[in-house]
Amino acid sequence: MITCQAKVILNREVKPGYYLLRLVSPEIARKALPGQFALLRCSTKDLTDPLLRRPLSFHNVTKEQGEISFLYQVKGKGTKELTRFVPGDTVDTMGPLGKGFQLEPTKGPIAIIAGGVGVAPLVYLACMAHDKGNTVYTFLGARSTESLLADPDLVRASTRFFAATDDGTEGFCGNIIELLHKETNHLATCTAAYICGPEPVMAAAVSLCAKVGIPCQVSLESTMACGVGACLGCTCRTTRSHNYSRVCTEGPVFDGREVILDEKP
Amino acid sequence: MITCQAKVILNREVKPGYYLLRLVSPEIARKALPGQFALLRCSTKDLTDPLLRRPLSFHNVTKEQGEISFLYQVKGKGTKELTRFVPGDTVDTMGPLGKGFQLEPTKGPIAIIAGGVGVAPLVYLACMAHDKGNTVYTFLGARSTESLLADPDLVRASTRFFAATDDGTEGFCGNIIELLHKETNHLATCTAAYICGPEPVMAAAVSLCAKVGIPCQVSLESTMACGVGACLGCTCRTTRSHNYSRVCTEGPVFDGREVILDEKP
Amino acid sequence: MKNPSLKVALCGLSLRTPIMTASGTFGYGLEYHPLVDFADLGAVVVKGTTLEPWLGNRPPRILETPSGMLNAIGLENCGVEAFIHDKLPKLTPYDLPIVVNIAGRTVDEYPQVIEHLEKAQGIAAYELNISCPNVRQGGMAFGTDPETAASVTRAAKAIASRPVIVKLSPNVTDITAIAQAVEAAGADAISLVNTFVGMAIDIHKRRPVLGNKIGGLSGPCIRPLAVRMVWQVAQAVRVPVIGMGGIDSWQSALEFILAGADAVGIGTAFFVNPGIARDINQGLLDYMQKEGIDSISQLVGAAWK
Amino acid sequence: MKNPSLKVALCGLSLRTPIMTASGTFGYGLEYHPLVDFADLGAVVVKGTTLEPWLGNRPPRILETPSGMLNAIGLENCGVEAFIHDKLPKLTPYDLPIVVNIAGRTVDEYPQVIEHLEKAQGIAAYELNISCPNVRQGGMAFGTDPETAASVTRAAKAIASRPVIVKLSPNVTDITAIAQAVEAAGADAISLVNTFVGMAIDIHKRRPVLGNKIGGLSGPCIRPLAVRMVWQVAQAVRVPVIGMGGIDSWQSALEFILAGADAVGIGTAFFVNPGIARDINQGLLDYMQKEGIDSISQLVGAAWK
Ligand SMILES: Cc1cc2nc3c(=O)[nH]c(=O)nc-3n(C[C@H](O)[C@H](O)[C@H](O)COP(=O)(O)OP(=O)(O)OC[C@H]3O[C@@H](n4cnc5c(N)ncnc54)[C@H](O)[C@@H]3O)c2cc1C
Ligand SMILES: Cc1cc2nc3c(=O)[nH]c(=O)nc-3n(C[C@H](O)[C@H](O)[C@H](O)COP(=O)(O)OP(=O)(O)OC[C@H]3O[C@@H](n4cnc5c(N)ncnc54)[C@H](O)[C@@H]3O)c2cc1C
Ligand SMILES: Cc1cc2nc3c(=O)[nH]c(=O)nc-3n(C[C@H](O)[C@H](O)[C@H](O)COP(=O)(O)O)c2cc1C
Ligand SMILES: Cc1cc2nc3c(=O)[nH]c(=O)nc-3n(C[C@H](O)[C@H](O)[C@H](O)COP(=O)(O)O)c2cc1C
Ligand code: FES
Ligand code: FES
Repeated sequence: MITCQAKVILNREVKPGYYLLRLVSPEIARKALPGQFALLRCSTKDLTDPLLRRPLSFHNVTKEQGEISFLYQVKGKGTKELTRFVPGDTVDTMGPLGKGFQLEPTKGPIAIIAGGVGVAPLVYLACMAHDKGNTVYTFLGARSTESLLADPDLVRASTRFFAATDDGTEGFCGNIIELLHKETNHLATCTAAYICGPEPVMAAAVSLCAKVGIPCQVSLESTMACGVGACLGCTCRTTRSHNYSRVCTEGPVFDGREVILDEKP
Repeated sequence: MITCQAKVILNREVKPGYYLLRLVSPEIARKALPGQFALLRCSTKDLTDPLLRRPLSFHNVTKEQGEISFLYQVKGKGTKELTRFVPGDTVDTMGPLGKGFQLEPTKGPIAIIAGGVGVAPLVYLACMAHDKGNTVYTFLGARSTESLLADPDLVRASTRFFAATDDGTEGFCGNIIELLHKETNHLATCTAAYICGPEPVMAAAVSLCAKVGIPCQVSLESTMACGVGACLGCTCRTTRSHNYSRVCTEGPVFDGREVILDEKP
Repeated sequence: MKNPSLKVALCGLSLRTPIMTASGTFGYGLEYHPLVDFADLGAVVVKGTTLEPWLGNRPPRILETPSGMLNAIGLENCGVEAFIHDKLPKLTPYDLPIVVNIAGRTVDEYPQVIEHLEKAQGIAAYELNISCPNVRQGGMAFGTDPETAASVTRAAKAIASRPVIVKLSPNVTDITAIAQAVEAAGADAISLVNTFVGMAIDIHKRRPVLGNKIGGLSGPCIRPLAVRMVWQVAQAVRVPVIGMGGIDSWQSALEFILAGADAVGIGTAFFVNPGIARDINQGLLDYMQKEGIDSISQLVGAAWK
Repeated sequence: MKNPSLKVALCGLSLRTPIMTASGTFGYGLEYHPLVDFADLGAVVVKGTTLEPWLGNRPPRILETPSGMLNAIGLENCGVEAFIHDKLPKLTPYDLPIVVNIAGRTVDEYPQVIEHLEKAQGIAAYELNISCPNVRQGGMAFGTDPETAASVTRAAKAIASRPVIVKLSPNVTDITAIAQAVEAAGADAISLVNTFVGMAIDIHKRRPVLGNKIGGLSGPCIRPLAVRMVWQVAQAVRVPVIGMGGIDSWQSALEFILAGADAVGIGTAFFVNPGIARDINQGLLDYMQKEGIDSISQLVGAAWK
């Protein structure tokens, strides 16, 4: 875990409202694992609004070039400010943080299940699994083709790539859960599923995994301040213990059977 | 007086730490007079730091093109944020505000006396006086040639142009007051002097004008909130009345004989 | 759905929108006139007015702070007589309720100012500023003790023919106690908050920045503190509450309304965005349209449940 | 000039720099360890510790606000025994004074926690948190009444062999009265400020954002308020004062020192810049060098004159 002034290589809108940010930080790149995240300062040095750093998952990492990339959705003032950085600027970056995904030691098929920008942390994981020799089934959902984040690296890493859009403008017409129901036969062959997306999507995907009897891991979100387990601000409930768990250190990736998710959309 | 989203044409560092900003605002350009100012919002829309708008004097105005320009020194967080705007962006601009310089109706010679970035409001004035047919003697001081803001328009408008630098790297070696003392003969022929710069410089220049017996006008600075006379935050003392005067509405230009300046550097 | 309504009835005043100006930030109304369309305002609250003219504090009087500002104007104003003759007549021609903010050095000065104002036409209500941190005598001291706050209120009510709004200081341990005391003393409405006492030190000169040393903090930085106080006071009193402190968007105006404010005051935000009242009205109407709400009053205190 | 010194003596502790951590923002010290060099700290103040383990409040617990944040952690902690056995031994090997922040639901719980801590090695001082706004019983209530504040202090002093620092709540009308009461009750030092009570409302859900509804406001937004309180308290008591609230640069640390703080606490700023302590030390040293000041203690209260 370090903090550094990471040079911007690229900060480009890949789909309306979604940006790809690539930074140089050899030290973070060397250590970053899929599912871990970084905290980025979105304001310039002396400004106090937005105050807190924003958490973004590693979207992809190239250790050789020492580059880390993030895929982010413009949501509020932090991510909006982030879009203002241009190549040559530096972003104050802290990481790698948190506990990432655990890849199964076997080479069995795995499922990648992503809703919206939830795909961000799963691309790095899919690439790693693919390199390791796993069969990768990817299920990606979005509102519409305009917001379907079918990253080329992800498509390449996927043995089979299933897309769903609510409006049917690309792939299966329906939401990702409907798509999963349709493809249960593929899901059921997997040794594990890796899930990230809006809470209701994750809740439904976790149930489905339980039904078909495969273990799953989910990446949670929570408002964060310190990112290192010091402030106890980011806690969530799990079934693991009576106490709260810190998303920043016990997570952000949790065992799907342990988390307590909000099922309301 | 209006507020508008003024498109940036140019925002360039002209000398280290000094920027020239050119905006499109036909409506402000039409009404802006020399010595008046605008309030610029330096942060992007939803950010609250820096919170208040920053006052900048009109540096030059081209009514035909509908352009207004500002010459600003990077001082703190507001002006630092301002440097981040690039052509195509818009700056939330409010103006024209305040009471500007009064040009004498005669065509006699006038003196322009500027220390550092104090030259900003005087360029527009010098151009206007030159166009009207006045003889313009300009006295411009700075630390060094690196920060001497000898704007081409100002040089062009000046019948005689006297520069002084503390380190002697350009023009007279010494401060602007020493230069003025050396050139009292020119000063004494003027029908009026227009002064802007650090308070001690203005104080000394005002004394000198009194000594040679010519009227003078000075442009004051003050921290501002509303810029329209509503908050009473920007007040200064004058000899005109027992009450405080508002720099934003009774000023920023005051008669040199009326202002009470701080003579300590 | 038919058009939602922003109309608010407030202690006898009818406001076309819950957006009011906060005293001291909008001068006597006309300074901002070319930039602010009065049709966007529910009422204008003018600068604090005193019996005699006050000179105000020596500069510097204001300073920017993180997401806020300190001010120590010191209630510079021309006094009630000059207000009635020079300022008021310029504002009365507009179709806009005028609230006069009143300050004094002693309890007696408040009814004395009102005595003068009672003779004038075109005033909708009085607002007692018992909470200004920038004057040595009186000012905030009245607003930090329930007893004194109540006696100022009683003295004003005894003479006022118009509604009396009492403006509370947030610099207290228990703001509900003060609110209940002024309500019991007859206040027709309560406005809160005035500024929080703060200061800044110039590290080069090694002395306070402001001429008055201390000043009042306003702006978005204080919003969470103001929302909490409005939330508590609105649940503790029956009279209407005017909420303010750091409102700078329709979202933040709505926060105060949901916390229990019947109307809201805008101060510092005018300095940043003179078009703020229009923006808030538009934002509230869009929200109500989308959420199927007819009248803004349905949202008052809606977060209590 | 010889090298200026940042050394500070504070109620029996010797600190190599006036920069301390603010309780609750720095965990038990080791969370930040790879990022923060302990040599840059004068002392570490650990998370609030209670007699029994506390579960804390339900999420959401934090929220960003303009130039600040609200928190309602609710003093989640493992309890004093687990602290002594699991947390403390990991921190004591470092050459760094450890201050244990203590909270309780009743006056009696404070000396009970201390009783446990007295058996442990390697603690430099206690800090009584009588000012936490996020717990229903006790907490802030102790800090808003001079009498109760004094009795908590007396109860702690009666049993503590180590210096007792009392941490004040800023949510009061007159903070000097509380400060003087705890000083008279034997406090060895006073720290201030804890967070200001605030809240925010979710305009879509129409209910408070935080699980606990109200929370404590910290960060740069509160700095002008905290500086004012340190300024007043430091002039009203003789014991040393630890100032905090929104410090995020050497300039703002210096503001508190000039206002009368002998040492300063850094909280929220660690979240933004974990290297803040180093940056402040460097900035203070450069300033002192430039201004010809040998010892930081010469600057304490230098703005009073
Ligand atoms: C471990 C982790 C990894 C994440 N990875 C990604 C990613 O790879 N790509 C991506 O687009 N998003 C990711 N997010 C979400 C991202 O952090 C938020 O969208 C972002 O912080 C919003 O900031 P904002 O200033 O734009 O919005 P704000 O104006 O702050 O608020 C917009 C919304 O975002 C929520 N939010 C605000 N601050 C935070 C915060 N600090 N943490 C979480 N939620 C917050 C608010 O509750 C609000 O609903 C991740 C979150 C976490 C916790
Ligand atoms: C009528 C008027 C016209 C001006 N014209 C010019 C100009 O043409 N070019 C130029 O370079 N500068 C001009 N100034 C000064 C300019 O406004 C300040 O330098 C600028 O506001 C500093 O903002 P900042 O955020 O960079 O610095 P800050 O971080 O805010 O502070 C740096 C310094 O600037 C002072 N300052 C901060 N805010 C204000 C404020 N709102 N008004 C005045 N001073 C402030 C502070 O006291 C401090 O000493 C003018 C000022 C006034 C009042
Ligand atoms: C420059 C300035 C002057 C003020 N003058 C007065 C005043 O005369 N009377 C008064 O009751 N409040 C006065 N206030 C307080 C405001 O009316 C308002 O209560 C406070 O600023 C909080 O609102 P805001 O954050 O929207 O500014 C003043 C505030 C400012 C910033
Ligand atoms: C997340 C968080 C947790 C806190 N927990 C405690 C605590 O346990 N005990 C305590 O005395 N103060 C606690 N505080 C208050 C801080 O110690 C400090 O007084 C306050 O945050 C102001 O300083 P700052 O603006 O530098 O953060 C906490 C503050 C924050 C932000
Ligand atoms: S963000 Fe501080 S503990 Fe997780
Ligand atoms: S800035 Fe408000 S009166 Fe001048």
